[in-house]
Amino acid sequence: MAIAARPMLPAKAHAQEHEDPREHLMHDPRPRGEMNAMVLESMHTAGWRFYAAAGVLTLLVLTCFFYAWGYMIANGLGVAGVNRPVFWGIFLVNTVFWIGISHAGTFISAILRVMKVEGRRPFTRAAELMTTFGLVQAGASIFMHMGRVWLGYLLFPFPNERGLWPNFHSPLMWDFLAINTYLLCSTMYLFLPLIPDIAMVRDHATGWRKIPYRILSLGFRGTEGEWKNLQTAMNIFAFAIIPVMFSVHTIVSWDFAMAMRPGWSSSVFGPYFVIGALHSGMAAVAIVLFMIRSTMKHMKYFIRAEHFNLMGKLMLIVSMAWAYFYFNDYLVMWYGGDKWEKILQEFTEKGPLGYLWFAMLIFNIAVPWLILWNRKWRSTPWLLASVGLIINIGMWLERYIIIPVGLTINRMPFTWRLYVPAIEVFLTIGTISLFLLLYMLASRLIPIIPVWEVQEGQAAHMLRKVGKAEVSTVSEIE
Amino acid sequence: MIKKILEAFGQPLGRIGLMIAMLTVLSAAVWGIAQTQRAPEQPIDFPHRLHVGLGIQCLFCHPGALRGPSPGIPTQTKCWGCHQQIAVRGTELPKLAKFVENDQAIPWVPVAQVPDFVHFVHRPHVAAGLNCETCHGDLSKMTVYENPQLMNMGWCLKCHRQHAQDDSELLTKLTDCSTCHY
Amino acid sequence: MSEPISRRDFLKLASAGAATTAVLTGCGPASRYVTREPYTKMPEYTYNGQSTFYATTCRECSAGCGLVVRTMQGRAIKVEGNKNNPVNLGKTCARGQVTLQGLYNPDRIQNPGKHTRGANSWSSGQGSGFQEITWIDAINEVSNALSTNEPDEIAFLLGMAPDHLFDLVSELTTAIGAPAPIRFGALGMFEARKTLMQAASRMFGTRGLPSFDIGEAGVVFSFGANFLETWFSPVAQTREFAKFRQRNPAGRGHLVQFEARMSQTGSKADEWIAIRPGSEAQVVLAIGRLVAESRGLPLPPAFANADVEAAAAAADVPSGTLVHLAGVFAQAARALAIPGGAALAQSTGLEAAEAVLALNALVGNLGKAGGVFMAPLAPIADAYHAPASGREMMEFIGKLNSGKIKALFIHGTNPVFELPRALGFMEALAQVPQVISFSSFPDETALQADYVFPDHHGLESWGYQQVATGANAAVLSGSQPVVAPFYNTQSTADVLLAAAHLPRGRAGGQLSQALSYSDELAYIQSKLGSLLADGSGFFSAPEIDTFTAYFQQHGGWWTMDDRRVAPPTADVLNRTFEAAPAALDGDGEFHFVPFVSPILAEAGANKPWLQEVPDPTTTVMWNTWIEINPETAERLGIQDQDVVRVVSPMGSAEATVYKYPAIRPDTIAMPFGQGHTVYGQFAEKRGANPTDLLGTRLNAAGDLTFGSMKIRIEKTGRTRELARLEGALGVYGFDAK
Amino acid sequence: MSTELELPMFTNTSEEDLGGRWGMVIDQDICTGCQACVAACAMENNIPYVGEKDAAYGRSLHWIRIERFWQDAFPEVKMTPYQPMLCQQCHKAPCEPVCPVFASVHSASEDINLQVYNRCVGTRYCSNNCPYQARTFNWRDYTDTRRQPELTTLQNQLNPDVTVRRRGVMEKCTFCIQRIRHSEDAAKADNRPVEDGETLPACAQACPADAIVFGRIDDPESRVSQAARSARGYHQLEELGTLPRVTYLKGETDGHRG
Repeated sequence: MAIAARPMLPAKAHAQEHEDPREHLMHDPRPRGEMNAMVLESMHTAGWRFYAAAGVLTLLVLTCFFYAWGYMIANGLGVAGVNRPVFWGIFLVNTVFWIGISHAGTFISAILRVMKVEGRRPFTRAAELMTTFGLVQAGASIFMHMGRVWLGYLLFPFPNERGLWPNFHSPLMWDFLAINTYLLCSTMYLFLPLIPDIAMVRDHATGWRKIPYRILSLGFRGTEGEWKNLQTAMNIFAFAIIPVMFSVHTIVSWDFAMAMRPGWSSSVFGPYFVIGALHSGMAAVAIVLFMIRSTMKHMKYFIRAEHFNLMGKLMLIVSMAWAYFYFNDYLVMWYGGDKWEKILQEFTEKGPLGYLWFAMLIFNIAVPWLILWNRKWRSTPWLLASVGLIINIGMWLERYIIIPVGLTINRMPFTWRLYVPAIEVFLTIGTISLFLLLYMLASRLIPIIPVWEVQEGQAAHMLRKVGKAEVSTVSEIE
Repeated sequence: MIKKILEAFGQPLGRIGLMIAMLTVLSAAVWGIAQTQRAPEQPIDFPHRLHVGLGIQCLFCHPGALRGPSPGIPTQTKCWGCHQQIAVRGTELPKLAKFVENDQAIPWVPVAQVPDFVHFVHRPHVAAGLNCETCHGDLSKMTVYENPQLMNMGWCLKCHRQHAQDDSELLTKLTDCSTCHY
Repeated sequence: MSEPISRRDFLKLASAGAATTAVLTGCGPASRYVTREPYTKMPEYTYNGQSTFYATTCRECSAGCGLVVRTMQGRAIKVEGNKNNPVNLGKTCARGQVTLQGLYNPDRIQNPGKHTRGANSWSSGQGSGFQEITWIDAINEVSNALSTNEPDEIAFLLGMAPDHLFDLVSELTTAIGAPAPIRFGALGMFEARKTLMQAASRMFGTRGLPSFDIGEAGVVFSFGANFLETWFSPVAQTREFAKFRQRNPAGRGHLVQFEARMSQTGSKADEWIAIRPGSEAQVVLAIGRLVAESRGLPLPPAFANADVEAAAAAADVPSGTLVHLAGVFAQAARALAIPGGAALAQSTGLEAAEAVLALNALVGNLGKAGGVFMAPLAPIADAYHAPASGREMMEFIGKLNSGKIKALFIHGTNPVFELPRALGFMEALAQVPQVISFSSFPDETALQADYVFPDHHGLESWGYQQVATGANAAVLSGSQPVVAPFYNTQSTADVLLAAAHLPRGRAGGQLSQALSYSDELAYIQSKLGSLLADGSGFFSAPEIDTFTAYFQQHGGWWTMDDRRVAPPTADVLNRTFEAAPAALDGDGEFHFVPFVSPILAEAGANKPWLQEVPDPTTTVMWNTWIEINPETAERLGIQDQDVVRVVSPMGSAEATVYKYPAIRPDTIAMPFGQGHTVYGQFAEKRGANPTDLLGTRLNAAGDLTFGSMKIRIEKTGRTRELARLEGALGVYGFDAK
Repeated sequence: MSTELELPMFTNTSEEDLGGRWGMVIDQDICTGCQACVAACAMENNIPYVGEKDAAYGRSLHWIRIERFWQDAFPEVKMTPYQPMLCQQCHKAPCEPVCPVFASVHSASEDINLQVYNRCVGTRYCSNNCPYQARTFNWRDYTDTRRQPELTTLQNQLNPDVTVRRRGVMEKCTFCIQRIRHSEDAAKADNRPVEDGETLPACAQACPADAIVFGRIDDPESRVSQAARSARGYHQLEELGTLPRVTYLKGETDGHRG
């Protein structure tokens, strides 16, 4: 491959392409102590910028999340933009969006772990954190959406004197259970690989700070037995969580696919939503990696161009898969020629909100395809991050088009009306800020880099000479 | 500082403190619920015991129970109908007299009250041969009325299910949401 | 939740305890803390939780529909139709349904008081223009006004309905020799009722209202008669229409509507003919001529002067259409033509009405099933007293201006709002030293009064109403209070009687003899007395008390037999008309068609639910709109939601545009009913009033020609969203706002 | 839980219970769009008004609305027959299975769709799934006298037989179940069957044209059954197989010409 590439690109450019395997993190090992020190330092260095940002975010969370939500609960959903026929607004858009974001974490840490993609090692945790915090936002959005959130407990199956249970026929019920399951699993799956690192931190922590780490590390001392059990547990989870991940977003899609609405009841929605989720998830990971790398100490050592390259490839593939599913559904709709679906399509394209549709296609397909094909470009952190941002906006628009725009058209033309978001805007900002805030705090409370995994990888990797070229090889650790 | 606190919780004393705190919160909630179930204070502490003791039928003062949804709360005319014959003594009768001479309605507070989204009709229950005591307890032992039990949906359903026995059609009718909620 | 929660209880509610349970049980507010207040003295026939039903009469318009009101614990809960009343047979219209929001309206005037003209404040308080007074003083004031002024210095202005108050006041005025009371209502004005009556009397030589047997007709040609909306007796006519369509001996009825703007009635028509305003008379005559021809009859003098081509040109419809329509009319087994509202509100209105009656005579349906009759005269009525025409109102205004009137009593009508501003009624009021209003609501006319002595709401008061038309029987519809009066109001009849009985002054003496009735109820009984002998009613009674009891129980008294009379057919067709186009006012580009909002009518705007009931044709709620044909809007560059100003020589009005597909491109239409300057929080400063644009031209019968104005339209550059029930996206396409 | 089985749940229909119980027929040929039904419904069912702003934004709470469309352009313009649209009380109602908390359930005894206000948590899934868009949602506290003091007098007319809904609750036409219950109770009191026409929803009772007929559709002799057999009869969105209980009689826009 390297040989094939040589005549295509000038040597100079060629040299910058990290072709030299020595530049890979796996082949650029450092002593354990030093590496631990680096991670620890990255944890407890928080400059004024950090506090400023955290302060701003806290303010936003207090106003746009808690106050706005409280205001909405007190005054009813009238303060939001929902109306008839658009009974579902941006809240569910956000729900689907955040669940999408949360998918990347599991995908990267579980699937790539199972497939032994070595590149994943330094940023599995960064991704898993996204999963957990993303799901928190998704859950919050669902409850924001409810007209009487104070009765939300009725969604839980609990024995009562009325002998009433939740309706297990309702896709919303499945959704509710699925998200809870996923939140639980992903949190545990986030925690397991965290144990050795927590233990590491515990060993270096001083004073009262030691206590929480001591509790969390469950007395992990790093004996062989413990490692073995941990490995087994992680493998089991890695395999077990993959179906959960796929099922969750499929079930989310059923909220729409099971409904009796033009444009919604489509059999392809399940896989289409899963891919959509990965699409936005991957993009989000790219953004997060960039932010970590550019804001935290020593991260340039752990997160390198090679990783962005890897993410770039993934994003490109997913984008293509997404396009396939989208146009598949589109084609079926168009060919099926159902009266109402035709009208809906016409409305999404030519209606007053048509520009959203075009923007979505450009953001989700054109932009990634035009930029990510080039290794040099996709390996450039800021570029990849900005592509990620664009894709995320695009995917958010995609959900917006499915929900509020799709709901505008129903089988009773007399009721067709447009939807104008109101307080939803603030609440959206609120959820985003809450996500960022949680992430920032987490990045200072737990090692954002799974040190032991990196070290494990470095130990397992070595360069072997094959002819002239040095080839990277990795050996299983028993 | 924080360290101290965290350690304090480690101590048995701290643990106990934590327990106590939890208990207070819990009991506060329980007290709250109890509050809503206690009988509110009435404009007149009407001694049911006495009147039932005199052998006055429930339906004499609450005739609505025979005809429709609500049995009705007696108006001052009804009370005064008898009491103008009787000397105004004690602490409560003067209150009544006052209402009468000011020609005000007596602001009774209903106690055996279901929420507004429940539509309870007395007639069929009386027609089904239920006695007042079955639901309202033995009034000959109460002064101001208090509910003998929580009047919640489980309580209704229990009785309805018993009543229906194994008559499936009747059961569907009696456990149908629209029987009470509309 | 239904009853107000007292403060103490609210605090309880808010207490942590209740809150927790509310959350835990999902029980909303714990309603057990809501105190229910039973009657202090419960009538023996009422039980808690049991409804009592009272029969009475609807006062929302003068049709006199019978109501049965469901009450509970002394509160009126729901209005339903009186099954027995021949006018509406148990049915009601939207306005009737929402009567209760008038009864419970938060803006009712609650006490009698002295009011400084123009002050929009209706309860005492420093700086407020309203000084509450006792009813004793109020009665003294009335009595003074009656006795100190010369008889011809006293004037009464009453509402449109011929009710007991009208009869009482008539007796009063005759007793003191004052001019007879004048009745006015916007509905009468927009029906051009006088014109129809005059046409009938000139053609048939009989006084009274013609009634049209729509139900049995095979083909109905309606010239501007919006008989499904506000014309005469909408509920009865709607019932007739249903019969005409589906339960018709003559097969499914075929309705043809002639009007420039598709009304609700027009929307039900099988053929809607958009003739140009002002051409009605010509069109009728032309159709008459064509009918005569196609029936092979000798051309009667009535239609001799008709010129089909000219008519078609004037009406801007192909003459072929007229020929086709004439064919439909001629071949129909039972053809019926109805003259109404807009068609008569032209300088040629009287001719149009007469021509229509002649057309009926031509097809020989006078007095036949599915034809034209004279409406039965209501029991105890000496004759049908029509509400005042435009001319009579102008004369009245002249009298006010001349300062001859020293005391003016106004009840049940709101001329300041309803009459065209150009007539200057408001300015005329300023010339009257003492204006006493009996209005229950703070309307524009009450605003100009010195004294406001609020009458009971219709559902709180006694009375009867002579039914002018709508039923085949002769109907006297009875009213009784369904609830105890809510506020410190008094029945106007009682006030007048009490005032009459005060032994003071010259008038007082005569009055107390003339009006010897102890109170309103006694008066009503005395009037009912004459019916005791009459055996033709569906009930009779040996003596008056029983009779009155039945009267109240059944909500009135009516004959069992059909009392409609066939009009004389003699030489109806021998009168001649010259088919001249109507004279128009103003130099604007567009014809102006004001129409009464079918939902709000003249007095519905203060009821929130009527505001929220969508207009049948446009589905607009809560405001005024201006109807423009989409082509015209296109040409003028006017979009949906644009606020435009329509200008006539007399004034202007601003409202949001509604692109209405079913209106002539050379016509602008505007609903009447909104645009109140006062009249309570729900009506105040909402929308615009089309009567501000109207002129003072009268037709030969003395009715206002509100259809003759030509207006200009100007953009204001402002936009304002119109509350529509319809989603414009679905009804008018994706590019509609 | 054995009790679970006794709950009214969404169940697939076996063919024999397609007969239904209560039904309605609406004759579009004589409906004059006069809105009497709309007003009557609001007065009977304690439906609050929402004011101009919310009404303009499609939040009005009419349980029954009268639809109409336009055909062609001036001068051939025609209005399609008025079409009163209300909850069709489907036998296979799309709104029922999707409610996560059984707030939108099928009444096994009356065979109509119920909305149990106190159970509703306001997910608004039912209204999304209703092909007739017949459900309305309480976007605000439209009945709160603390927010709208003018309601304190107006609320004197509240019907005690109908729950007053608070914010966040879905609601819809109930076929005036309170009236059905009342007449059933009255009939039971002097033990006789409920007669045809004894129970009328507010809309049918008010309709001046008598275009709305209501009654038992499982009784072939009832007025509604006879009307439903008309040749002009059809169901809204019949193709969806929701088995609506409201039958419409086609309006004939073009009558016989001459």
